[in-house]
Amino acid sequence: MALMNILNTVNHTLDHEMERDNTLVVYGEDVGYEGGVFRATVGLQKKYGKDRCFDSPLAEAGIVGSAIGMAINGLKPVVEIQFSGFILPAMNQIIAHAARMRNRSRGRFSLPMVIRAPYGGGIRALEHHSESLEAIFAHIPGLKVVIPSTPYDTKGLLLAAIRDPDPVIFLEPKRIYRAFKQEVPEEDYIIPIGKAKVIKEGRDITVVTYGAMVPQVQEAVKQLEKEGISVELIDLRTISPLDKETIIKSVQKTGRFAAVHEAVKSFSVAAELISTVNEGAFLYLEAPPTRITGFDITIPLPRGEHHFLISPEKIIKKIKEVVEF
Amino acid sequence: MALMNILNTVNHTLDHEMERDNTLVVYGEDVGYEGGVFRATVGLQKKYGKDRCFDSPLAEAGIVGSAIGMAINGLKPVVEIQFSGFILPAMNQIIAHAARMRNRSRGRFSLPMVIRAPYGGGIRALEHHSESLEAIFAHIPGLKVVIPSTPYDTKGLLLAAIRDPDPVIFLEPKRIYRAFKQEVPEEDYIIPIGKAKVIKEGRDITVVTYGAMVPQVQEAVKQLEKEGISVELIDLRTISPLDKETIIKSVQKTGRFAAVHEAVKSFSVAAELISTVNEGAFLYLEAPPTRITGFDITIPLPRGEHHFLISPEKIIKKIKEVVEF
Amino acid sequence: MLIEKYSPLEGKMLSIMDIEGNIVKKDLMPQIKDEKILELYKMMLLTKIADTKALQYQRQGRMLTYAPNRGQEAAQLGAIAATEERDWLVPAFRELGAWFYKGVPLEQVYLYWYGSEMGSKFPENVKMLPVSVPISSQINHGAGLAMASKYKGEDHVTMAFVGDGGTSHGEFHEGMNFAAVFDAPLIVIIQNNQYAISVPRHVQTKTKTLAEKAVAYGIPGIQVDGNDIFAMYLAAKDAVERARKGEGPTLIEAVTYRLGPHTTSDDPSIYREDSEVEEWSKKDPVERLKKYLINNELWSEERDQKQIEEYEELVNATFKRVENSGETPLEDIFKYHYETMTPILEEQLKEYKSNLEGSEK
Amino acid sequence: MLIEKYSPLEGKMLSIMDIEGNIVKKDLMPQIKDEKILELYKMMLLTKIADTKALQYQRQGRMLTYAPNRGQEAAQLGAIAATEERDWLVPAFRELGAWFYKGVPLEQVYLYWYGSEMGSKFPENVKMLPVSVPISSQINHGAGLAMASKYKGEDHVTMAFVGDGGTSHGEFHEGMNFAAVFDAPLIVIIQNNQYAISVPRHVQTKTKTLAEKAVAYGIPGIQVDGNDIFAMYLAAKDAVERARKGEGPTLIEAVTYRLGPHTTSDDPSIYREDSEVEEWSKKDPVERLKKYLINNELWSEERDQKQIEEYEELVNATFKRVENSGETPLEDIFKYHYETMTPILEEQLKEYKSNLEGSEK
Ligand SMILES: Cc1ncc(C[n+]2csc(CCOP(=O)(O)OP(=O)(O)O)c2C)c(N)n1
Ligand SMILES: Cc1ncc(C[n+]2csc(CCOP(=O)(O)OP(=O)(O)O)c2C)c(N)n1
Ligand SMILES: [Mg+2]
Ligand SMILES: [Mg+2]
Repeated sequence: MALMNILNTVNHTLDHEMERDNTLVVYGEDVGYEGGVFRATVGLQKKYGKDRCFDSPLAEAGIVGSAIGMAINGLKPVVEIQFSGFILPAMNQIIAHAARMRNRSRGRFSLPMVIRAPYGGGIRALEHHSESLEAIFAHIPGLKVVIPSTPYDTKGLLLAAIRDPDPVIFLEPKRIYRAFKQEVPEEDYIIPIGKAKVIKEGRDITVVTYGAMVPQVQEAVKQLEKEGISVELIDLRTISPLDKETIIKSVQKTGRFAAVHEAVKSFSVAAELISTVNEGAFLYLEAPPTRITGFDITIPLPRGEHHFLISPEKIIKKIKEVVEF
Repeated sequence: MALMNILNTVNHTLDHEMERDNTLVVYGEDVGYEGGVFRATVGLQKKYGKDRCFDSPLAEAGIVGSAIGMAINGLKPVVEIQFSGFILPAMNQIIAHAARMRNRSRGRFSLPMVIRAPYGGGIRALEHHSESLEAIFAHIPGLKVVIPSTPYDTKGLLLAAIRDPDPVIFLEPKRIYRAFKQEVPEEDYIIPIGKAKVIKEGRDITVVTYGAMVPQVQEAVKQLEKEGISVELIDLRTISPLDKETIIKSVQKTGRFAAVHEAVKSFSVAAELISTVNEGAFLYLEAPPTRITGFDITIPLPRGEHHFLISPEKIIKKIKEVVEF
Repeated sequence: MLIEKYSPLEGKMLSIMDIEGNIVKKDLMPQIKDEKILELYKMMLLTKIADTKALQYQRQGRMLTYAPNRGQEAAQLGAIAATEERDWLVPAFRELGAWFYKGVPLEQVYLYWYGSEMGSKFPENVKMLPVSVPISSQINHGAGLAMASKYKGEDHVTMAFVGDGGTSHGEFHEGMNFAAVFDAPLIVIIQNNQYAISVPRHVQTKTKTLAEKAVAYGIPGIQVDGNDIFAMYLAAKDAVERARKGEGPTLIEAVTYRLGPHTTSDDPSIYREDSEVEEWSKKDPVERLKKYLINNELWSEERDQKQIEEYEELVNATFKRVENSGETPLEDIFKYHYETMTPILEEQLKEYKSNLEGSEK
Repeated sequence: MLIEKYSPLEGKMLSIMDIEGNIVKKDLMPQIKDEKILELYKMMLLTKIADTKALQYQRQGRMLTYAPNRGQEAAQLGAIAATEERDWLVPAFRELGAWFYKGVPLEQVYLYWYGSEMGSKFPENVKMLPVSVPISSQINHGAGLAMASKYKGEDHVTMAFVGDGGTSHGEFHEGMNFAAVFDAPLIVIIQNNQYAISVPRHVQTKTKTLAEKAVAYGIPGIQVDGNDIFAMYLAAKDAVERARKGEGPTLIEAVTYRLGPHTTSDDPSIYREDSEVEEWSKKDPVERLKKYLINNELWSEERDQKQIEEYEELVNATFKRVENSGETPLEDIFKYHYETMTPILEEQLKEYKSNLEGSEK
């Protein structure tokens, strides 16, 4: 056991698995010699050599496309996209190929590969460094989309992603990369992809969130509990495939629902969650399910970002509206 | 007035506007000399010259990216992506730039440009020729997403898109490109972007659809009316920005709701519609709103495509379930 | 190395055999056993017949769609013949000859164009990726395959195909550069068949050749008469040897011509002159190799005729099987998205099945 | 044309002035009025000071982030000085000198790095696009701008910048090829500053130069000593003339060095040696031009000192204004997504405003 933040845990987990499995290769822009702009891969090139952890040319389609070729030819590539905004040039490889190779070849070629990318805002960054694009990937059949919210989960989910025979988009909540530490076991453990976690049981409302929003919501929930509102809080952990069962069961109990994420409101993960709740718990609903999300705008540059980001206060207010409906 | 199908109307409308506005340029792969693989631009090069209608190299980011530059420098490019599946290599240009140039430059640079692409299945095509990706574009602030369903609407909406000062993704329902003809006026008319059309008023359920699904749903509605079920049928026309008002007003009247589209079910346009209905008409809902959509799979190749496509029978069955709930 | 002597920047193009089947560059004639030449010729013939038939079937409304190879057989077979079974083939979508050489059964080829995913599930020993419809994206896969071979210490090479149009795409650039930077054992064959659908080669790019694009990656590039199977073989052999020795990738431009339409939905008469097609017909690679074989008494018109008949029967019989192979089973469209079907997919499949049963009652 | 005489394939690099400020290639020395040289020098100085100050502010926790230009001033100013006001500038993100030349106010530059969109709303007469963060995607915009100028029959050219790392990207390839195919009046300046963040130039690509990548587009490419403002000016002037005459695009590689970190979040000591930085410091383009000016009695140490002080004051005063300019107004984050705000955005803005009012009570 060691105390680690999410970023350390990414590094520890890659190290752990590279040690165990020499088909694992790690690469991307600045990933090798320097160890990544966030230092998520620091030390790996030194320990495992330039063949297993290396810098790539500046070309995201090249990174993802070559990983597809490697995965077919016996390796397990874990590639880094420096910021999730820069995944866009690789969309063709991800959507047209990574998501489809197994189906296209009727099961002959599977792609055990992971695309890691730090996502989300709140770090006062330049344009294209704060994107939350999870809804796009979740819409695409054949992909899995995983977002951890704690160091402990990061290890279990990243190991699951690496060992998954199918491609996983692993979005890391960079806003909380270093926000807090947790005991992370040295040993091997898996947190299954596709299962949400009930962080806290409650009676009055089900709140579903994930990633960097988890601590914000936890903060809000603490406050709400003080005011006598009992929240069932669920961390999705996996955006796709969605753990409908856990969500629906919860709403059948609480009768109320809110989804919280930083990404824009429309055509979003929250929209999917509300539809899922409608399909599975319509008769239990006592108030309109609500979305606590970003506005339908490009995330502002730092001097306006506070208008966009979701504070515990905003969450509290909206949740109260649902509970008091 | 002339009888035209959707494809003829695209051609006619481009011709109409090129005549009127000599800043309009039309290009893309095979768009110039040959007039496009669907012949949507046939005759335009001959009539307006190689400067105004031309073949581009095979490079989608180049097509969209150069259109952005042209739009900034005083032209109105209308570019064609041969099939919507091939828009993926241009995602970076569309999402990172086209959608953001106005906001990035605080209104200095606007992008009066249109990206046309035939979308959807049902034409027994090879892989990547049947994609429905509208939900992705609709999720991106700064874009408009328009899908016509009739020749008449095609002219009015395409003229609106071309004259819009902001970038419009114009998805053409290729399955019904030649399915039927309509009288299309010679004169100039606009159908406003952002307004849905109530095709038919009804009492029992609101059904929202768009594009190539419109005729399928109309077929279903005819049948349902015979059985005494009165459907209010809405053609979205614009996916984003969504005409919430029309939808909500309708559901407040009917109390029931179904969304029909060919794209996959999860994280989809239908999910957004259901959330919108929840937000605006929750207390009116008498049954769970339902999604009549594609499965969460890659659209199958032709020998399995019939499993995927949405038939009037499927629509009828699902609508009855909602009405009889 | 031969390749270094044929700089496209100096306007050189490799060719060995003239259109009459005469070996005009005797010193360059590669050492290929007569049996192998015959085998290659037969594959060209099979390719030609499978091609011609597919077009016919499509015209009869029996085949879904098809992208013909006529005229490009030597480019495909000459290149691939320089590889071994252990090597990877990364297709674009128009390399039927190469697929046959790799061992893809004709039945699967037809299944693919008939519209079935099963057409892309090749036998385990066929080291070939499925067709890549998004132009040029396969070059990055080729780079990755080759990088993995190198990583594993295997001497396997990867041969990837792309068209002239494909060279304009960003994915071509990124894949070439990746392969070059990592000295990956990748050979990229550009089938320059003069058109990308209707767009002629000179609209695609301003360069005199496509081979010279290799300069941008710091690797050798060579332009080859793509209708001359011996020249294609020689250049590819050289490139394969370089790759196996760890010297990195090579770019080969095969100058050839698509005698048929782009696909069955295309009407080439819109964008090209009959006279051009006629000119290129004279360079038909199948005819050319046949002449060589007959000149060298390795083959005869009678054997040719018999072989053609044999193949025609084979092709017809194969297509009949494909025509009768039924539709895609419902489960199949769900079950290959993930190793284990997700609960959501299971639910959707179940619901659909129960509806089907409902409607059958 | 000069450019044709300097083929990067023959290992040639254009340089005119040595590191002591002596004109060693007198025959090539471009005709630039002394006043213009002085003006350019002052801009280099302002660039250097604005740069150095920005780093300081950031270290003091007052500036958000910043991408320094130190060492690259000649590459930027030499190139842009060959253009006119009517020409377009397409930046990557590290061309401060060029932005100044185009007329971007320092205040806006600082606003941008301070984290405000207003930093990208340049005055109407400044024909420059906002910074393009997604590497190389701006080359396609440059192609489009240039194509439009040509379409309109204007003799305006477009100059676009990109980094060494950017040449690996697919968008670079597509943009270069578009410009070439359409003979668009585009000049692309590669600022080869030896690194893409931590990744050295030789890991980016196997070619000896970046200029030779022009071969892949059938256009001229030239490698230039990027720390020699006269060489940069000469090459750019040639390229601009070609473009204006309708002869199409040119690729210019400026061989230079980023003396500072990649951005303020970067620690270059991880990936490069001090000795390397020292070597390149000797080639400092600002020092070099200063020596030239002093050698030619156009400038003096005293004037230099005074100018520096003047600029330091200006820069400090400007930054103070930026620091005190307040936060982005709420409306602004909503109102620039479309010409007319959509009903959904209006609703969201209204709701947010009423919440704000609520919480203020
Ligand atoms: C990314 C992408 N854009 C567009 C298409 C549509 N398309 C299919 S084939 C083709 C032309 C390809 O030309 P070329 O590379 O020369 O290959 P050829 O067909 O001549 O063999 C095009 C544009 C596609 N398949 N992929
Ligand atoms: C498409 C894309 N991928 C990754 C990044 C992150 N990034 C910012 S600058 C940079 C390196 C750029 O190197 P170079 O082109 O040499 O320009 P320089 O910074 O040296 O001026 C990277 C990888 C980005 N901005 N855009
Ligand atoms: Mg071709
Ligand atoms: Mg650089």
